[in-house]
Amino acid sequence: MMLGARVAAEDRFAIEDLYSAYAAALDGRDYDAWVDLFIDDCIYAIVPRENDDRGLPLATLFFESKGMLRDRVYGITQTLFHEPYYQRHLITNFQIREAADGFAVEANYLVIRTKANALSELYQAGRYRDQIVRTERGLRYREKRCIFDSELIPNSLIYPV
Amino acid sequence: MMLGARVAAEDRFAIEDLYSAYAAALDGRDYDAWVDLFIDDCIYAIVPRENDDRGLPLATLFFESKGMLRDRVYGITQTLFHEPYYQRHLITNFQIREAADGFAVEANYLVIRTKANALSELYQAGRYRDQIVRTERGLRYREKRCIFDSELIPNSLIYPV
Amino acid sequence: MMLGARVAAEDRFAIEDLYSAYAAALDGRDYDAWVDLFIDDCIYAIVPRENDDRGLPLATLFFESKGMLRDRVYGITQTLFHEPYYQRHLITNFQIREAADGFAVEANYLVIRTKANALSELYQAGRYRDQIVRTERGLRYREKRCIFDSELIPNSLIYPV
Amino acid sequence: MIRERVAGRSWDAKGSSRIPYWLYTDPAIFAAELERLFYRGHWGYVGLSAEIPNTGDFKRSAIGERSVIMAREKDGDISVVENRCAHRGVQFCQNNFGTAKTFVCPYHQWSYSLKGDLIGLPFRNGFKQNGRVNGGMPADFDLRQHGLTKLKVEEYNGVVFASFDPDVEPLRDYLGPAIVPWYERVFAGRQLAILGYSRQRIPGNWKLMQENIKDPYHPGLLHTWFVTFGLWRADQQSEMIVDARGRHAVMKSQKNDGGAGAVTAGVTSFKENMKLHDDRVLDVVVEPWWNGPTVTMMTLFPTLVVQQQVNSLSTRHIIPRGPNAFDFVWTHFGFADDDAEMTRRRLRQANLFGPAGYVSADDGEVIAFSQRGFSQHADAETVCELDGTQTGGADHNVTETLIRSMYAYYREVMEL
Amino acid sequence: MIRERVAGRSWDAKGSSRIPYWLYTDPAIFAAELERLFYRGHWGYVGLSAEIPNTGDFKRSAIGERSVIMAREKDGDISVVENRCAHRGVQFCQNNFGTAKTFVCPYHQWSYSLKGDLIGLPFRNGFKQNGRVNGGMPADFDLRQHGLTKLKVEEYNGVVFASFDPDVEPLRDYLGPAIVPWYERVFAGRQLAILGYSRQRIPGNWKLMQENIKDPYHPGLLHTWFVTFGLWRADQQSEMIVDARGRHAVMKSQKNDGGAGAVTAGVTSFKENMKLHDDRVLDVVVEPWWNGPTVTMMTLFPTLVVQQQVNSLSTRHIIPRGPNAFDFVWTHFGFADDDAEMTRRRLRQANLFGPAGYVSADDGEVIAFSQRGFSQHADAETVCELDGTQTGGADHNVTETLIRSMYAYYREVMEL
Amino acid sequence: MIRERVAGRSWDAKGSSRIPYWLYTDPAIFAAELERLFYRGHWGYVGLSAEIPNTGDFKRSAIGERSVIMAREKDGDISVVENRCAHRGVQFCQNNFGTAKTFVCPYHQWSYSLKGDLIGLPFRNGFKQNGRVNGGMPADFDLRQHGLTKLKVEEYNGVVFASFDPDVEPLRDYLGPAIVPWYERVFAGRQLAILGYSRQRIPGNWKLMQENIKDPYHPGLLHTWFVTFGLWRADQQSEMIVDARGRHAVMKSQKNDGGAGAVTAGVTSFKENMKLHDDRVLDVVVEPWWNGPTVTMMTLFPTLVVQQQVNSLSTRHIIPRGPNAFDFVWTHFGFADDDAEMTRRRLRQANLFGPAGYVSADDGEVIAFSQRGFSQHADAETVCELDGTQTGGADHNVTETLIRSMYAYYREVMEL
Ligand code: FES
Ligand code: FES
Ligand code: FES
Ligand SMILES: [Fe+3]
Ligand SMILES: [Fe+3]
Ligand SMILES: [Fe+3]
Repeated sequence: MMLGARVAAEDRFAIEDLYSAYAAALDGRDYDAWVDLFIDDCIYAIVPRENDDRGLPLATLFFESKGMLRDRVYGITQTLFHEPYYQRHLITNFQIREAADGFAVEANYLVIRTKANALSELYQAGRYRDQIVRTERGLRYREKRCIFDSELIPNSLIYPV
Repeated sequence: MMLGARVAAEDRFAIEDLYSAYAAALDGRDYDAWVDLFIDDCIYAIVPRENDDRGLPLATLFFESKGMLRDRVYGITQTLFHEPYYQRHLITNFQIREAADGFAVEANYLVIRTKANALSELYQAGRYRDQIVRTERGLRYREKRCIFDSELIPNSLIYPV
Repeated sequence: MMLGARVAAEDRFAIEDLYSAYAAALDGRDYDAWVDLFIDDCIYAIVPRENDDRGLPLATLFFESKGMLRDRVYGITQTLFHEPYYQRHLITNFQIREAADGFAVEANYLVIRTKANALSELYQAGRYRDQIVRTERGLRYREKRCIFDSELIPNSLIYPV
Repeated sequence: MIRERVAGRSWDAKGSSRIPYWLYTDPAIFAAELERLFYRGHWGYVGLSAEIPNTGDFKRSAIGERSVIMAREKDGDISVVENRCAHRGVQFCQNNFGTAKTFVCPYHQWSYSLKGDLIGLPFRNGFKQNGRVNGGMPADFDLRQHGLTKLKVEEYNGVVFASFDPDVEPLRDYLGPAIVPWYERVFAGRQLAILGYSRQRIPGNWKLMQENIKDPYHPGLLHTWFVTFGLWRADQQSEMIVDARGRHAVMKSQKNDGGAGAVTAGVTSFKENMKLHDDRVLDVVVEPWWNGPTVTMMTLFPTLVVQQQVNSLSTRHIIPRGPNAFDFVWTHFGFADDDAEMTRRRLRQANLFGPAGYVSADDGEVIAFSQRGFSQHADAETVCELDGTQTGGADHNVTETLIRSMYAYYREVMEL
Repeated sequence: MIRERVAGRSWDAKGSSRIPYWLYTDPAIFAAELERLFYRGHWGYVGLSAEIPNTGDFKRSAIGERSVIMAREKDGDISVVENRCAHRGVQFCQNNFGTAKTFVCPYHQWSYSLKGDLIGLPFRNGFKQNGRVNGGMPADFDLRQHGLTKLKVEEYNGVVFASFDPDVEPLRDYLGPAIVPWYERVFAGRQLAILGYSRQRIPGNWKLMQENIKDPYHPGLLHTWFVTFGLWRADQQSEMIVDARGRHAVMKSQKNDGGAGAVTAGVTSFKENMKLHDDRVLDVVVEPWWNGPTVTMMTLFPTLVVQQQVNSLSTRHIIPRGPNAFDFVWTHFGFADDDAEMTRRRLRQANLFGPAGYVSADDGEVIAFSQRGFSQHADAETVCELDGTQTGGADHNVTETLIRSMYAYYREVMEL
Repeated sequence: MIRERVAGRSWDAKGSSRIPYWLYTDPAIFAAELERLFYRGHWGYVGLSAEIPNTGDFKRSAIGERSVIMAREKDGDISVVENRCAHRGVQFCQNNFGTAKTFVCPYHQWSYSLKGDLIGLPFRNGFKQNGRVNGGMPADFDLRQHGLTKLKVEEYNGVVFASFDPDVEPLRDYLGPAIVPWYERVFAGRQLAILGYSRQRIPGNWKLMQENIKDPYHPGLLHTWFVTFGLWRADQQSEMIVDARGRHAVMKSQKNDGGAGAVTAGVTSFKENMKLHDDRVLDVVVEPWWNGPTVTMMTLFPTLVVQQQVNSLSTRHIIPRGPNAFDFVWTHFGFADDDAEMTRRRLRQANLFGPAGYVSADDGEVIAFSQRGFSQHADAETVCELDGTQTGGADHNVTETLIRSMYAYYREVMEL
């Protein structure tokens, strides 16, 4: 268990700030800011917990470069017709471990979805399993895996979680 | 993006404590403690996200002084007939920026509402956009804006969020 | 109000790590790891808020030793037939006070439940009221009380919250 | 047999002072209401002209359970169409507000003018390939037969109403001479300024909100602020105005200084010693156009409430969601020529209204409690006999006559 | 024609050992059950007298889908009224517990005595203004005709029952001579002490809980703790007691030491080597009033279960929520003269019961699974033929006779 | 009278090109569909043989609203049984996947073979105590009469289908000679490799998904990626294949290079200058078994869609949840002998599909919008007349003939 792992206060704060920026970017629909939180050679995956538990490789979305993230932003803003919705992220209970050139971080997350003229709904609960690296621009994601409990997706998943 | 903003550990902790006290006061129904977290000349506003996004000035509640907060407490305890409910706050992912005499802080929040003999329900998700100042009694809110995604309010909003 | 209580950064971090480990153990179904977060002579109670508010002693579950925690683990893994479900914890807004040989900590929590082939649902919201002690293995729970708002339990409560 | 047509129910009581609970809970009754009250013979509120100032601006709204769109056309006219593609039923518009040149359905790109005419569709004449034409619509396919549902529209001094019924009477006739002067007092043609929206979903039957605003009995009893500060109570000069059909009404009154009196005797909601710590919320300034009344609460059956309560103005849109709930959408407004002071005043007084308001949050609550009461005892009935069992107006506010008037009309139209 | 009265359903099988699935899922059947089983001819559990010790204390409870309030009047008597205002239906009481002198409806302040009499209403005689009287209720308005619904009430050794049916038989007759002695064994008139509440919403038909506690077959099979530790299993001296009508029952038994035996052969839930790390949960002490049995599970049709399982005592209140769910409210209690040790013991043993209990959490689970099974195959039927197809009691627990007895009675009352 | 049998509805329009909205929203129609389309005369998809490779492996699946379990027996055969205990209806299996020797119901431990035979039950012959036998099942109780519901099963080249109807025609006949070759093109008997699952709940009627995959008109219009990158559009060699009954279909086509052309004129979803920053998602490699077509979308009425779109393969299982929603379960697969490169390719291309896919997320959206449109105007009808009103196949994709074919069959079977 990571319990008791020592991480410098500075680093803990920087990591928390990274996740706060991540949530703010998505919830505020600033998708370029979201892309900017990853390094070029990154991985971003949204994975049903059952696939992860059973060792099945399929992801709901699986991106292997910043380019693919940009393509997704184009998709959600220009090509995918959908009913728009607000997202609100709550990211909590970080578990941080020092890694080669940065940190391995896990955290629980909850995304609330709100559509126009409808009540807010619990959209997705899950766990982030991330690799974070130090860059001259600060901490960035090299790898971010969103393992979600909410396997039965309420219709569609348009925006990143 | 606020990412990377430097704030002293002491201050970060004090700010987190302020929000914890805020949540504890409301969830514990200690409304005087809630009022006590604001300075006299304060602003407290609960604003639908659509009004905020579109530059419309209407707020669901708009208070411009500690006196008005006290009047609200009187209202919810003495004058507004309603079905009582528990509140439970989850306030996460702080973004803190140093400001003139204190801090500008944003955070995501979720309020769970539970009524007697009913299941808990997702009541309101949103974002706090606050101004916090240093006082001899510690940090206090000069301005607190609750911009909520959950525009279609499930019947009524009685207590502060 | 605990607002402003001084706690060393090291201790705050260690406390947050304890709760993160707690959430990770339960959400990851590592029940032995969960038991390991308590001292031998511990108390673990899950209590409806109404009983707590009205001074009624009944708990939904009331364990008085690590042995009873082990017996519960045996129960949920070997004897209690139930529909399995995922749990996801969000634990936020800590209020920490120094105590004799450790800390008195309160925090808000939310548990999301997800069953196979069903949408995620809001399972339980509440507040932890805990006693934490220093041990040579790090911080551990001497007492953990889960006071829950969600008094009308959606059918059953199998796993610890 | 008529009864058959309305859900096999029979309302046995005479008159309209005893309302059976099933009227609020029966899905078959609700279905008949949609047909007879929302889609036929009545006008529905859609929005304010000021919400779509420019050509191409549109607002998504609703009448009954149907989504509709009001749009500003090139000629400045406003059209209202149903939000439902003629091809395969897609609710193509998924934004509450926006600007568009045409409406394009995403599924197969059938495109419509803002007026609702079908302009064209992909491959209508087929697709030429290897010197031959594939597919296409039948030769006799007539674009004019496949437009969007066009509603009859009237804009009346800045307020937009529409009807699915082409034969509905003209709007002014619909409102009637008793209501028109009060309508035109608020909507005199002055340019409106939108201040913002409040939305709430109230778990009660939609008629309960009409009752609530036709009920001058409750404000001085349920709402502490009204009785204590004299914004509404029995010892005022009030008048209950109703149209000839009994469906629309205006409750007008004149505030006084409140305080203790015969009217507060035994009224637990009256708080004699209540003092505001900050009374800017009640910083009322008389406006010349009031011509006396400080409050006029107008119910335009079945979809709209228009509020003037001192300096606070709003339209409140009733959108039913089945028999057991409705959405209540508040559009607060002022006038384009308000100065900053007046705008701030209207916004401050808005603390009294909406889902959190000091004198309206509890209206939503009691409506929910009524609905629960109805659900537990299907065959009981309410008793609306304050001031007797007659219908029509009154020159005071100690009466339930407006509710009785509405249900007299309701029985006639619903054939119940 | 009778069939018409009960949802046009026909239960073709003979006897009561084969129960059609639609009995658990059909909304029309459920509506008929509310009328015939909850509101007419039966007594419903409301609460314990100890919950409202002082004058003016009240508890909000429910019978069927109706909210009711039991209150302690000045004379010490207990009254039960429906929580629904006679004026316009408001469920005026919104707290589970409280203290009041009168019930005042928030909407228009009609006020009622705790007995349910309408005491008064604002402006009943109108409001005097400028020398004239405005409004008021009609001259012939009779307060006595507009009280709250008053239920028939009986308090029986500390337990409060009520009925919407004024002609319901006396409670002791309703329980019958076979049940009364066992009822009075637990409720002998000793002062009760409330230990607290557990509440759960079970997604299954309410009858499934009555079946569950009339089913001595499952405890030794589903519940590992029972079979392993000998709290309930087939190799014990048990008796199944039923009233003359077949609706109420008591399952009594005598614990043994558990362990392996003929009774555990092939029972996967039996865990031969199971040892508790801390067995204080099973620190049982015999109480004199037991007079033998270590467990008596009593079902008082249709709303109540009374549990005595070693030192743990509770009432369990069944509140239906449509055909597919019910709320199950546990009130754990002890006796006012218990010492601290005994109270701690009762609280420890409570770990076996309630929504998380070692021997009851899974009852809620299997009930939910049954309901799902019913929903997927409307015309199938259950087979309750352990120990034959007869009804009545038994001197052992390898039987489903109590379930058959309940449905024999059910068919009679439901005319199915 | 037949009409009575199907919800008292009457579909007046001739042919099958105009579909009344109530067909998508009426609960009585849905109930009739379950009986006539899901439980009688049709085969339902259950899963892939590769999901349960070893003896005892089981998968929980569903046909219509019934939970079923497919299991691998000792002999290697696959059995499918209903997940519902014969005793008192418990849905005993609560895991989507697992391994078991027998099925044991938790409530009373009745145990069944994987084939569904009742093996035994506790105390069937009663329990011996003090030299006498208590309880037990009646002497004439016949285990064989109380097994689980056994479905008829066919495994066809790695895909498992089942039916509640013992008289259903053989699977190959059911598919028909027009479909079989295309079925066997994808399922040629090669060992499949499971890549993983995607699950979504779509708030629309289940038939809308069948329509969506029988609709070659929309892909080049709704889906930017298809029209822009030439994966599907009107200027391709396409063929619409349908079985003799009109219920199953294959839409096949051949990708081209996309880009601007007559086919993109005025199509707003076409993005001429769109360039991928990372085009590995479209790194297509031709596979020998394709024999030409780059895409074949197969609809096997009523429960299955089989997708081959370039290198991405999946089955999509339709599980209705009432008239207004269905679950859509995607099982992505490849072949056991794929090399790592090909597996990575299939996984990358999976970004186009599923609840988040570039060319399928919006299918779920428009289906939801259609359902909303239907709900607001019960008596309107859709217009599926692209390429005329005839049924049958076509040698191009500018047509709605497959939808018309399905509804012609539907009217026949539903007697509407
Ligand atoms: S459904 Fe609108 S274009 Fe086809
Ligand atoms: S509804 Fe109770 S007083 Fe009017
Ligand atoms: S219900 Fe399955 S064994 Fe009794
Ligand atoms: Fe009011
Ligand atoms: Fe049990
Ligand atoms: Fe598509």
